[in-house]
Amino acid sequence: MMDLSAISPAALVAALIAASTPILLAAIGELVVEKSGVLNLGVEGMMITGAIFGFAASVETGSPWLGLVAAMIGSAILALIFGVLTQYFLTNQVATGLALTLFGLGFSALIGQGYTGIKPPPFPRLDIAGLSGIPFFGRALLSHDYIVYLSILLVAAVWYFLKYTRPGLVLRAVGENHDAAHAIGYNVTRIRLMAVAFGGACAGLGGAYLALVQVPQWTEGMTAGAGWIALALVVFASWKPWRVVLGAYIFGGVSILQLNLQAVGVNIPVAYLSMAPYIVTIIVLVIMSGDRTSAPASLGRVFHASS
Amino acid sequence: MFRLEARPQPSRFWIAVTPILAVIATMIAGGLMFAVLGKDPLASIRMIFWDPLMGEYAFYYRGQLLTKAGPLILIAIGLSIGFRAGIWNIGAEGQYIIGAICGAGVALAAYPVQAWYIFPLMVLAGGLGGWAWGMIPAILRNRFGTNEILVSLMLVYVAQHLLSSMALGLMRNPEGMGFPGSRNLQQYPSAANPELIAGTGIHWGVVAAFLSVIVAYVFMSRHMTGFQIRLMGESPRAATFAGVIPKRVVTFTLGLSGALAGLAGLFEVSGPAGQITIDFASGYGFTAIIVAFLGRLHPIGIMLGGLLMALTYVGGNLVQQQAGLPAAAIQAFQGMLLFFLLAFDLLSAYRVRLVKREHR
Amino acid sequence: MTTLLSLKGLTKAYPGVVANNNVSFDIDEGQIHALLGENGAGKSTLVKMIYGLVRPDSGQMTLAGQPYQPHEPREARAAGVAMVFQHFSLFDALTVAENITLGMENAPPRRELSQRIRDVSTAYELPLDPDAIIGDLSVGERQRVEIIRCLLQEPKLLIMDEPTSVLTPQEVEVLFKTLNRLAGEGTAILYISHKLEEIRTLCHHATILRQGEVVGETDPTRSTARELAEMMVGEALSSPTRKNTRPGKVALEIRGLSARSGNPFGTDLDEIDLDVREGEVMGIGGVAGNGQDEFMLALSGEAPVARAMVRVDGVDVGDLTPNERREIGLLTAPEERLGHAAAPNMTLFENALMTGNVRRNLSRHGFIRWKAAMAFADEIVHAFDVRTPSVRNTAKSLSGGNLQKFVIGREVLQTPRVLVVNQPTWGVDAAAAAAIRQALMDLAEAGAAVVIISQDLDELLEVSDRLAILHAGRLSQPRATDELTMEEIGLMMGGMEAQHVSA
Amino acid sequence: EKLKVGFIYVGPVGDLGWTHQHDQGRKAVEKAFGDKVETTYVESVPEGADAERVMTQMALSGAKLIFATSFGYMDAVQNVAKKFPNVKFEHATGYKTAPNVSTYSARFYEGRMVIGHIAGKMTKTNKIGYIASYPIPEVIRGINAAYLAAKAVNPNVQFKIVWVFTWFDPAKEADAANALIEQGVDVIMQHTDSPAALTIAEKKGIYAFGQASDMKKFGPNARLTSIIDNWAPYYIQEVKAVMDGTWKSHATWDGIKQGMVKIGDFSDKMPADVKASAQKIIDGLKAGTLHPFTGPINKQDGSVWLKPGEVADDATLAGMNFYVEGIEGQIPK
Ligand SMILES: Nc1ncnc2c1ncn2[C@@H]1O[C@H](COP(=O)(O)OP(=O)(O)OP(=O)(O)O)[C@@H](O)[C@H]1O
Ligand SMILES: Nc1ncnc2c1ncn2[C@@H]1O[C@H](COP(=O)(O)OP(=O)(O)OP(=O)(O)O)[C@@H](O)[C@H]1O
Ligand SMILES: [Mg+2]
Ligand SMILES: [Mg+2]
Repeated sequence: MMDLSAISPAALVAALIAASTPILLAAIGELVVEKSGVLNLGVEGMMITGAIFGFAASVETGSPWLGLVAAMIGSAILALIFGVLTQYFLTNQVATGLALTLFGLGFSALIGQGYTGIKPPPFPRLDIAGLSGIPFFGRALLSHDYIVYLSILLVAAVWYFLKYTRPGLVLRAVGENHDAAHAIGYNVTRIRLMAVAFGGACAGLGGAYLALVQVPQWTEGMTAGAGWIALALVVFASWKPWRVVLGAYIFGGVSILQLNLQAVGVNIPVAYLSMAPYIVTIIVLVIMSGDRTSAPASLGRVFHASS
Repeated sequence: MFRLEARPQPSRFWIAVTPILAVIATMIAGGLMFAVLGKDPLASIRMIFWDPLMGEYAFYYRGQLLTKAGPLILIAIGLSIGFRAGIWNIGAEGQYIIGAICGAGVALAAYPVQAWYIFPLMVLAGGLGGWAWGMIPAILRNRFGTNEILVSLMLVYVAQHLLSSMALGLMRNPEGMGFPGSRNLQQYPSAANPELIAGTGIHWGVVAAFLSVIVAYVFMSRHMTGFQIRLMGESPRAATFAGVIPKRVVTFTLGLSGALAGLAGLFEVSGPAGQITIDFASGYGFTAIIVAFLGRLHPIGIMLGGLLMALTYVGGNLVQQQAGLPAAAIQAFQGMLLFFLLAFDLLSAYRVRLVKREHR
Repeated sequence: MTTLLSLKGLTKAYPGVVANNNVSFDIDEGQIHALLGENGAGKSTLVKMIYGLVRPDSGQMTLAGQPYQPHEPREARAAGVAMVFQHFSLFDALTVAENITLGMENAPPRRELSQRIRDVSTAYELPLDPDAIIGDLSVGERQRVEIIRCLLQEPKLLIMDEPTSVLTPQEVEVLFKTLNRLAGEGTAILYISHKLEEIRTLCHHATILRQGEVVGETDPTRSTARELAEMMVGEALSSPTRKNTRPGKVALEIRGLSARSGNPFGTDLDEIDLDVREGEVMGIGGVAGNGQDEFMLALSGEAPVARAMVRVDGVDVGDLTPNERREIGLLTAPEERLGHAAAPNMTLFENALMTGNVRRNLSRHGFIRWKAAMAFADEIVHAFDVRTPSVRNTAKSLSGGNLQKFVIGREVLQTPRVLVVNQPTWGVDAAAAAAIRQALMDLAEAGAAVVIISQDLDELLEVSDRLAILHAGRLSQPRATDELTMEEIGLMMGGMEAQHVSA
Repeated sequence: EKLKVGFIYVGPVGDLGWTHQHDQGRKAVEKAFGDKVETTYVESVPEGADAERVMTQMALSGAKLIFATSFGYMDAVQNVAKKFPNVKFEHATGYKTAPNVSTYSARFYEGRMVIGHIAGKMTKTNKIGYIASYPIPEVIRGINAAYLAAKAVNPNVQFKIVWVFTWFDPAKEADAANALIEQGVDVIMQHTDSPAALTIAEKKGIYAFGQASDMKKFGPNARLTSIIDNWAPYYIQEVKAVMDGTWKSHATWDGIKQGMVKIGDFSDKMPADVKASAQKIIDGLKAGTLHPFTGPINKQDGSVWLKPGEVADDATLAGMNFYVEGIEGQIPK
């Protein structure tokens, strides 16, 4: 009856990777935003907007790739509303982020009215000849679709960008001390706007993954809180790109494991286990909160260059 | 080109005028959106902003505005005090739920005893429950430096799961034919939070909300602790220098906002909502954050902001039913309202000057 | 000499003030040109315009004969203008090399840059490790970073906005050597400082600003410091004076004060002992970053220590809160005016309430007596000649000197038993500085124990009875000021064993 | 004069599930009566005070008939109904009636019997996955009915049940489907609202069913058939009754027979014999000769629930809170 060995580790890993991909994408984008010193709490709103833009565009054009592009552009534009408000109108970032989520949820539902009950064009799977046949690794790591690999590549790219490139250095500098960055001649506002747009595009991609690959369909409110988890992940990861991956997979893993245990027939207190991912997140936040060294020093502060 | 110049002091004139401008701008932008959706923009705007206040059935809607605004104001007042100190509790929704569960728990445990002290006990339990839920992020922040935004938020999900397990298990109405949900407290006189004056929509929660506005006003503007809280938000180091103990402020503000959210939950579950159900929480805790900012974190502003927000809900339902506007449009409309309010706020702290485009 | 930069009629207005009004003067190649003026005279605004950070409302500049109109610092740097800021523009969490790259136009690749940093820093005798994290560096080292960043670009014009306020005498000497060498190589230097003696030894030419206008040009080597100051202020100045009083009983006792710094880049305090008597002014010198901040925090109560480590009038106060200390009579005024000693966005009367509540009874049962707070603020403004339209103005709307007078006045008017001030005249112009020093001496005369922490040795020598030096978290034996020579102090500050020097 | 009819929904009309189907019913009313009716709706109305206000608003603006389509509106309906004795109220899935309040609900468990039968026949692995929302009688009844029907045709059948504690979270439903498939399940049933599980089944090449609406588009190969909430006939009937002045308070619990529960087209993937036997069950339910809960049936603990030939009474069904014998695992508390 209760046969834990019935859970295949490879399948579990494969499932948790897929399930974590939307939050991973959104979180890596938000990491860049926060590294530039901006706190955008509107991730949920941007994800859901990405979901509907991606869905609508791929339905209209028949191309899932165009859908992804549309999702990124749509969410980036939405993010720019936030960017313009916080950078030019100097609004409070917490409030503006929340407004963005509210607006994004409503706006996406409006656009999505004609798209319920439609199936999007299928997303091509990446089948590296024979590789998915390798024991364990084949199943766990090499049996995914393009976007899963893209998300990992994106993390690597962000890591490289922040650590080894000059624009990455400038971005970190802006997040570290915007007054100094301004004084030596960097356009803080413009750099932050670009970061915010990038964060929007990533969140949009995450939303599109949800709507086009993970549960290929559009339904109102389908992100169901994923954006908030992505935000938690960034802090959880202490603003380090690779730790975002770790965090996303831990979160995804706890959620997936809970469902798998049920499927195997283990008698678990389901109501309480549904809380587990959130409680685990809190615990890990506590453990990680000792490490504040990479928190951008200007995070969330309003910048106004008087000139 | 526009240029912003910081004012030496925020302008009182613009503080008063910007909300009005923002509402007008929202009406224009929202009207455009309604027009795109094929609805009559003027009629829609009138249904949202005018009919509930002055329309044919305003006698009913005015009371409903209070019912709707009550919990929003009560929660927002608590949140605003923390926000003033730079402490971001965005988990009021969770504290609201726990307050409701604790308050209803007292009532259900006492059922069917009829006694005057049951309702006061429930109020106590509700406040304590919310307080305790708010103390979790406070303690974690004080002990480990954990970010309270995220902890309080994660606790919302935990509370929601707790709520559904209560509705399905411990608190399920034994006479409810197996359906989820507790007994209806409105039908249990000792535990009910009824309308105090028929037709006005005023219940104890609304009374508490207005009381909280007055107390918060006096507290923040006249009391030393209120001053210290503001000081900490303005300048944490200056506050420590002035003798403010940041950990105490964290404990106080998170506890207070939790308690007020818990009270709001209690008043709601024993009054307008009536029972613990899976879907009891309908987002008051999140909307209250918006209300707090609409009101610029000032008690009087929050009262007005809460009423305005309530208006968009009540009017929003009206326009949905009568003009067939989708709920999503109302949500987007509310988002716009907040965008405009935040954006126009700039005018009170900065002077916008038109400068000639510079010649290269 | 040929003119390098020529300013003609530069004007820049901010709401309510004209920061620069029709400013014209020339800077020659190889010239060290001083820019003098009171706080708020418009010096920083002027150099920001030259560096492209602020755009003039009107006026023209020419650089090496060409019209010069930088729209952003990038253009200024490309044209050969470099600048070291009044408030450093460095990034604590980044390395020296990263900080330098950020300030360069065409930064070479990482490895090459590190080499060039090493080369230039040895050539100019400003040793620097390219891989060090800025946060770990002393203030002097940080300034080296700024200077090296400029030097790597081989500028034609180097602007320095109050560069020496945080340096040891030895560091100042090194800096001056560097600047003289640069000038010898033909670089023009525009130099802003409130330290008039320095100007006299360093600069070839001085332009004096008052309320945004050029009020005179002079050869500083031929004027006395007092003459320069009077040109700036436009009236005669008096030096602080004080009747000789005999110190009374010990008011502040510090015993074995050790404390870990709360700041990862800070300095731990190590076994500090000190007695300060009634009527005495105790000076504490030393280079910033040697534990001054930690010492202040331990005394103010922001970072409580063991109970017996600090004692006021025989009462142990080491573990008390700031307000409990205030009640007993231990008051402090931190170095940073905006954001520590005062809340920038709050009004002056709120700032008066901030520390004045306890001793001035500004609240009753926790409820604030706003009228009393206003009256207290008014009293400070009048007694200390704080120039502000009203006590309803926010703290940040005041000029540095005026706010500093307000902060010191706020503490002095609470009649403390012990007052500890950190950098009381940092970045404050001559007139205001004199007023502040006078107030502190008057306070001592009235029987309080006064501790002044400062990096300005002239100041310490002028006002303090005894002087001790804080180095690496340790405090030297205090010595009577009149026994000490500049030389000795300089060595103590530079880190020579305090005992060794005093022996 | 037009009859004004109000509908109040708990979710968005775009949810593709519960609310969507009620809105289909509303549209059918509009179509059936043309300009003799005017329907209005308000979506996403939280239970409690908001529901009460929206219904009052409908009554004030002249609605003569109001459909309240969520169980949680029960007390709000009672309150508003007292204030407006001349307005008729129809409350879905509740149990409190009044002179101007009727209740109506559907016997979805009849549909579950049909799909349980199909699943029992179609499974090769003998493992059937079930994605359940909340442990309430409605859901438990469905599990039991489906299990009994499957077991009847396939003694080796095993149900794997995953509770997701949500009516609607596509991502979570998809994850649950994946977890079940991993355990060798080759047919999935669901009692949650989104088509996520069906799309996963399609992707993984196993079978599933449409829920609430037909959902054929989401899994043309995976979908065997669907249980469709079909409120239209009932809504048309009640609107007509109000128009004719013949409306009376009643409690309705209709099933396949009355057409409130509909079974969608059978998929070509079903062999002819399965189609035939499934059709026989449908016919039996229509004729009233068949009841999903006909004894002998034991409870999970082995105690006797229904003696041979005994048919479950509606009261027990309405409050069902136990598994029948053979289902593994426990109902979460
Ligand atoms: N961004 C600004 N907005 C408004 N007013 C400003 C701004 N910057 C400077 N001012 C004002 O312009 C005047 C000149 O300021 P500036 O900083 O140039 O003086 P300064 O001579 O450098 O003084 P200090 O010796 O204190 O550094 C002051 O009155 C100041 O308050
Ligand atoms: N330094 C502090 N930091 C944070 N909270 C404080 C601090 N001091 C007091 N409080 C809070 O302020 C509230 C009132 O304290 P306070 O000492 O101002 O009032 P009080 O004792 O009534 O005043 P009084 O002594 O004038 O009668 C208490 O709830 C306390 O927790
Ligand atoms: Mg200056
Ligand atoms: Mg007291």
